[in-house]
Amino acid sequence: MSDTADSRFGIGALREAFSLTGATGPLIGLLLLCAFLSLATDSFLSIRNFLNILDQITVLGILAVGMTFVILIGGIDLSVGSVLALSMMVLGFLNVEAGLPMGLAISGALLASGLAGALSGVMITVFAVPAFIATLAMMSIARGLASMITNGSQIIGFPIWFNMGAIVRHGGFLTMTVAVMLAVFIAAWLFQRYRKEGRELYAIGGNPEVARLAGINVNRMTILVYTACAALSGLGGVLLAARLDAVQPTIGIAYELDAIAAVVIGGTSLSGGTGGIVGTLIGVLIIGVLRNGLNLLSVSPFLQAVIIGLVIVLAVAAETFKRARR
Amino acid sequence: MSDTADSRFGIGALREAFSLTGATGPLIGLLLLCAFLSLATDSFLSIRNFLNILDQITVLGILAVGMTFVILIGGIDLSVGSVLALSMMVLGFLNVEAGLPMGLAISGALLASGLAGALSGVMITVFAVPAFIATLAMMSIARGLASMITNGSQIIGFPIWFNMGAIVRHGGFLTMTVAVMLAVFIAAWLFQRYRKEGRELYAIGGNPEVARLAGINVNRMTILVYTACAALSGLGGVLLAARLDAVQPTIGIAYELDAIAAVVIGGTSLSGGTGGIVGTLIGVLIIGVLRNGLNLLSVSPFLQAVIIGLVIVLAVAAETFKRARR
Amino acid sequence: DDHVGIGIEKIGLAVPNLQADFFNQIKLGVENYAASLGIEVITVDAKGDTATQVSQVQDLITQGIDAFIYIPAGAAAAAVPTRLARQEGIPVINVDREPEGEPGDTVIYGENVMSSYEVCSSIIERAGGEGKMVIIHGQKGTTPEVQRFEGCKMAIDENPGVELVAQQWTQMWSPDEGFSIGQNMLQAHPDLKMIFGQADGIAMGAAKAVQAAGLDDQIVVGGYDGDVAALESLARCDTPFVVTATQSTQAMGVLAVNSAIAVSKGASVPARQIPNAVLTDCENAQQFVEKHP
Amino acid sequence: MTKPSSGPILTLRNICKSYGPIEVLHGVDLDVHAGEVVALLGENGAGKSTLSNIISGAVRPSSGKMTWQGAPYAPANPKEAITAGVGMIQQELLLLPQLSIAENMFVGRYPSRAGRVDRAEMRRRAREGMARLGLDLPPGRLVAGLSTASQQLIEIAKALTHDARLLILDEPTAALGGEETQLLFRQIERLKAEGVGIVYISHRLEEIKQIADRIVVLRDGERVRDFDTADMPVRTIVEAMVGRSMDQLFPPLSTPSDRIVLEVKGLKSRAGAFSGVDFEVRRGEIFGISGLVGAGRTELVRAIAGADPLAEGSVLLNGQDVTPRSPRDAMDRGIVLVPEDRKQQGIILDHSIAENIAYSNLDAVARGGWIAARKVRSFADDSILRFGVKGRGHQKANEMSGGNQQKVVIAKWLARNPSVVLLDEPTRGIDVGARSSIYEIIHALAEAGVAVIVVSSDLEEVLGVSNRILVMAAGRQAGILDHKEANDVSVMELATA
Ligand SMILES: Nc1ncnc2c1ncn2[C@@H]1O[C@H](COP(=O)(O)OP(=O)(O)OP(=O)(O)O)[C@@H](O)[C@H]1O
Ligand SMILES: Nc1ncnc2c1ncn2[C@@H]1O[C@H](COP(=O)(O)OP(=O)(O)OP(=O)(O)O)[C@@H](O)[C@H]1O
Ligand SMILES: [Mg+2]
Ligand SMILES: [Mg+2]
Repeated sequence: MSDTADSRFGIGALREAFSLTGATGPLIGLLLLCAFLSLATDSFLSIRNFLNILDQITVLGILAVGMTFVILIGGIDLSVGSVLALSMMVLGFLNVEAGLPMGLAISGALLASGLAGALSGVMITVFAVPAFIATLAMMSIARGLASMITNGSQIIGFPIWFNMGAIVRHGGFLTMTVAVMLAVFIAAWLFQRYRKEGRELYAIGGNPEVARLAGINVNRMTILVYTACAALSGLGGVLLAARLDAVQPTIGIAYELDAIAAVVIGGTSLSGGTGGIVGTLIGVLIIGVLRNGLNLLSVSPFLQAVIIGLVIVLAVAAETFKRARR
Repeated sequence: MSDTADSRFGIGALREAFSLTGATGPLIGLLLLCAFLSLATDSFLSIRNFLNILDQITVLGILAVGMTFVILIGGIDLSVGSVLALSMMVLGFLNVEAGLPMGLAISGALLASGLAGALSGVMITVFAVPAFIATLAMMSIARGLASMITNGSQIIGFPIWFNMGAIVRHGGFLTMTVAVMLAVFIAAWLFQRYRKEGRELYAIGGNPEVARLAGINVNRMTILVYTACAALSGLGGVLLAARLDAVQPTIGIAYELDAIAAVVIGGTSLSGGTGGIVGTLIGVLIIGVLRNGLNLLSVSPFLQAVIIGLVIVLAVAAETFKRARR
Repeated sequence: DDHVGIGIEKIGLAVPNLQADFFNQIKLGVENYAASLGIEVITVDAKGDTATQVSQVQDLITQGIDAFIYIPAGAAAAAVPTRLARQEGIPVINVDREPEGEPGDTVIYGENVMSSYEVCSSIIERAGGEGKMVIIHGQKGTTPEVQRFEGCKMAIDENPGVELVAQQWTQMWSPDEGFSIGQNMLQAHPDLKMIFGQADGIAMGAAKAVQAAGLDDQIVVGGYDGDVAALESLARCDTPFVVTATQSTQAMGVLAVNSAIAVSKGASVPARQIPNAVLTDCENAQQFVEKHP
Repeated sequence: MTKPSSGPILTLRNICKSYGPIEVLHGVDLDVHAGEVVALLGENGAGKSTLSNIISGAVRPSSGKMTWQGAPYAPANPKEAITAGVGMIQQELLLLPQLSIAENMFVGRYPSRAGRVDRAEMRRRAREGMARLGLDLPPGRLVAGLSTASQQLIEIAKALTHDARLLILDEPTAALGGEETQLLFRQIERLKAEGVGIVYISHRLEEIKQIADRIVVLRDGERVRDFDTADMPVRTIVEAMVGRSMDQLFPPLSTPSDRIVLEVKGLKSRAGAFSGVDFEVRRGEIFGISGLVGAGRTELVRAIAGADPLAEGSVLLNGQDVTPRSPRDAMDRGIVLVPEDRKQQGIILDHSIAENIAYSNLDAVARGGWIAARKVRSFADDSILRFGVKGRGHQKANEMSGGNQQKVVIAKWLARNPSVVLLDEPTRGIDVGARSSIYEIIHALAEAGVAVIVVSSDLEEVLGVSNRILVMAAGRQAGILDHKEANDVSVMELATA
């Protein structure tokens, strides 16, 4: 994020180009984790397992991108899991029950989720409700609405090609869903790094009053960020629907915690103004690899919970220490 | 919370004594809610239902007291629900499986939960991990540990008198568990209002650096507050065990969100430094009455989710508006 | 003990939520029986989330399992795990539920409708064949929730003297929800005589609410599942919670392992295997506490 | 100027302090005796605040020894220093806006009786403390919403109630007007008489003469000169501080053209801070705004720059109505504001200098909405050079001294090449050297045809730089004085009218 003096060449340049500041610690952690798992299991180090991990982080990755922007401006969004469920149910309803073509149904799902985000944004800016509370309320509201669409039951019966998008690996490599996630990451990275609006997010997160006096329309940007985050959750929902070939209103519970953890592990500060997308990618990979690795190691589910907690705290504490030492 | 100029007499004095600043809006909301439910249902307005509501808010109330202190110093604790489960499982293990007397078992449960809080506090102060992340990790760790004690199954077989403490209404009125909750509220209120340490929490929440320069040991206080919050969660667990006469490791999921919502509805600001216990009591009552009323009205669970979300946001937005108008 | 003939070495077991005793019992059934045969079991717990489960199944297959016991998580039973396993030629044994349109080689499930009919008939009979009744449901929209209501409704319809005065749904089938909802229902209907909780946790929570209201003699509570703690409670015969339907969970585990072995050998297994739930009360609870079916 | 007979109460020997690889204090010695005022002077970033923070336990030295009343002294935290009897007022305002005045004054040492906080006593002592500084506010009032000056006075009152044996005042008068300053000095005299040792830091050299007994000058973290009496020509002191001789503090006045650039008509604030303001500023003119603390000057310039809403009135630029509705509006018309409160409104402390400068110039460093990294860098390098900021583009703002931060704030706005510049307290907390370079900047702006408005509580400054001076009193326009008719007396007459 910073324009370091030594940044034209070498690691400085890399670090600068990929906004790695604050994420080198996690990156090292990720590499260590991968090295350990490669030695400890037969099955970790293989193309197929790598592709599996990509599959498995698709939804988390997309949620985390939206969450990165929200946290960058100093906010938080607890509603992403519920909004994802809402988007899925709208998709299922429009496509399967109402018989609309998939294109229209997807637009409807994204619209519904974007609207939920816009409402959160309005509560936060116009009504000065703290983001934590506004999105907590939206979490409850969106979940309720999602459940009301079918009175709690699931919807199945999507067209065959829809599920194939999540299964067929084009060129033996990329599924459609993973491709979408990668595209989202690249677009978000370009936006955050090279767009004027991307830099504005940093200013808002740094100090909203300074940003306002610098001519940035803080309220508008805030509403847009929450809308984008919710629409991305909606997109995550569409991809998840493709992957599961079914939709249900209870999906996505506690996803917000995973997304927030990924963002923070990736070096974005919860107080806003520092961090970025590349760090988030690393955070998402750490969570994804950890889950995958613990399964491959056949660690009992209860012990997994303990280990994941410890890794989260270690990842964040390590970065703090690195900074303190400098 | 404030020493208002007009505070010696009349409403000012009341408001000051009960630290109602920031909570008059929610208080009016609570009264309106009660009035509405009294008209809309036959069963709401009765001593017995009132006692039921007290029963039902016992655990939430105790969690919310600890959460109030945490939020007052500008922190947050996501682990209360898991720590409550950990405390319950330790209690069950010590009393039923290991055959220790109940007094010892309760001490053990409180010790285990307090320790979890102290660990969160150390992570937050010494290792500079953001409270959100430290307690998120503790949420996962405590849940994992709670499940590991019995490998996921529940424990029953407490002594008869234990359950009676939650059932017998002494003088036709107070169960032991409700009495404990009321005692906790009164003690917390006295502490927050009259003890030097209580006032120090406000300073820490207002600006930790100012507090440090004023000679307050911010780190020690922070660790103590998280320890107290966790120990209160543990106490909540003991009361819940008495009430259900059984313990299981899945209990308490998402309780932290209820507790946080109650505290914020009660006028305590998430950025720390303002609010207090009396507001929290009102917040807890709003949630308790709302849940009770929606059940008495036989509202479907999905619609309940939507309504609860709306009420949370309205309660907080109303207070903001009141303040803006002044 | 000649294991050469078994043909499988590693079984993958995907459970929705180990925190539910029901699934935990199945897990124990599978693990204990498989251990006695020298088969390794790898268990993954989806914590109730379908998407997590799909990821976990991918990881199971990566580990080279020879058979896959699949208990779908969430309201949507995902078809993808079955497809993934099929691609690798791994036998799929469904337990509890099967994904629509993508059945496994066999499905083993506890019967819901008739058993809940029996539970409700039993509490109606104990209440004298008439009076006010409430139902505290599980998570709305899930298969057991729907079917257990269906069965209980049959019993209610057979008894014109029984009036279903209220219903409410829990989010997590949990005892604390059972307690609060039960308490509120008692408040609204003090002359209640029967409560059906769709799972033992809910029923035991509701029974505590009955005790708290001092209505032990007036109300009977029925549950479902036969959780260990519920059986222990029934065996003591001292609470309003008087009857449940004990599912043969351990037997289901054994059946699942045997089916896996059979399928991998190419033997034929029935498409559906439905061990009955056993109506359990004060009298026969003790025997199930000692040895869970 | 009586010399105390006994030994020093505080001694510092060879104090060093490093932040990472950078050493900012290189072996400083200092003695303070009971009942004397030692003035600690130096340029921005010389290390005055760092040294004070070491004495008050807020910062720990890297090496060196201290003694306090004869015994070794090494406070691990502020509490230990306070307990020992060392009090300090920080340079930056450190109050808790959500708490009452009384609680702010007694935070960390609440008077208590029988284990409970004694509120009545606390209020009584708060009122007493404020009265000493001529402040009459209800002790129960929240600090939020008080003017900067009142907050500064409360900080001082807080320190005075500490009963410290040594008091460090780090730029206590930066936000004060003349009258409040005199009240403060009276209190300092009283403390001296009681035998309290005082370390006094200020960039207002006139004050030093009045209050200090001795002067110690720091430069780049080293003690470079001592004066045993404060009765030295300002010129000599300045030379010691900046290491070269300086001529005139104020540049000559510019000569404005006749063309009116900015005109305001009947301005009235929505919050009620001012009303009925009419004036015009010409091309190349420096227009000063003076008045007592709380007169509404800050509100006025904020409103002109679109930062606060107006109830009535219009702002005209080159004869065209441009009444702004947002800061963006004003910026687009070429009106920029350098705000009063650097930390809250001017700069993002966590971000680099380059980024801070870029934030108010995003349209200039971007093409078609895409940021050009090279532009960001060159913008920063230009500004650092042009305004003599001590720092590099990638450095974070919070690693710089207050004065250099202020230069960054000015730089970030002037990089837009505005046609109207509003500066609110532009030299608050800035050393003489930097101050004169800021005056040079202002002068150069005027020469280049920009209309400049300068709000300042420093009367000498307003008189020194302005072609004309608007005096405000209690939210009203009391009058406009021409350079020739403006002096201490005429301005104060209007201000108190
Ligand atoms: N936290 C910090 N990290 C790194 N450098 C710092 C830090 N705090 C201060 N410095 C550096 O230490 C030096 C001395 O700063 P200090 O604040 O003591 O100056 P000062 O004399 O008080 O200046 P001013 O008159 O502007 O207040 C400066 O160069 C500053 O950049
Ligand atoms: N945020 C605020 N809330 C309420 N009142 C305020 C606020 N800011 C300023 N005021 C009040 O508005 C009046 C004008 O304040 P302003 O800051 O404009 O004065 P000023 O002349 O610039 O003085 P100075 O900047 O020296 O404090 C004062 O009475 C002040 O107390
Ligand atoms: Mg300083
Ligand atoms: Mg001002």
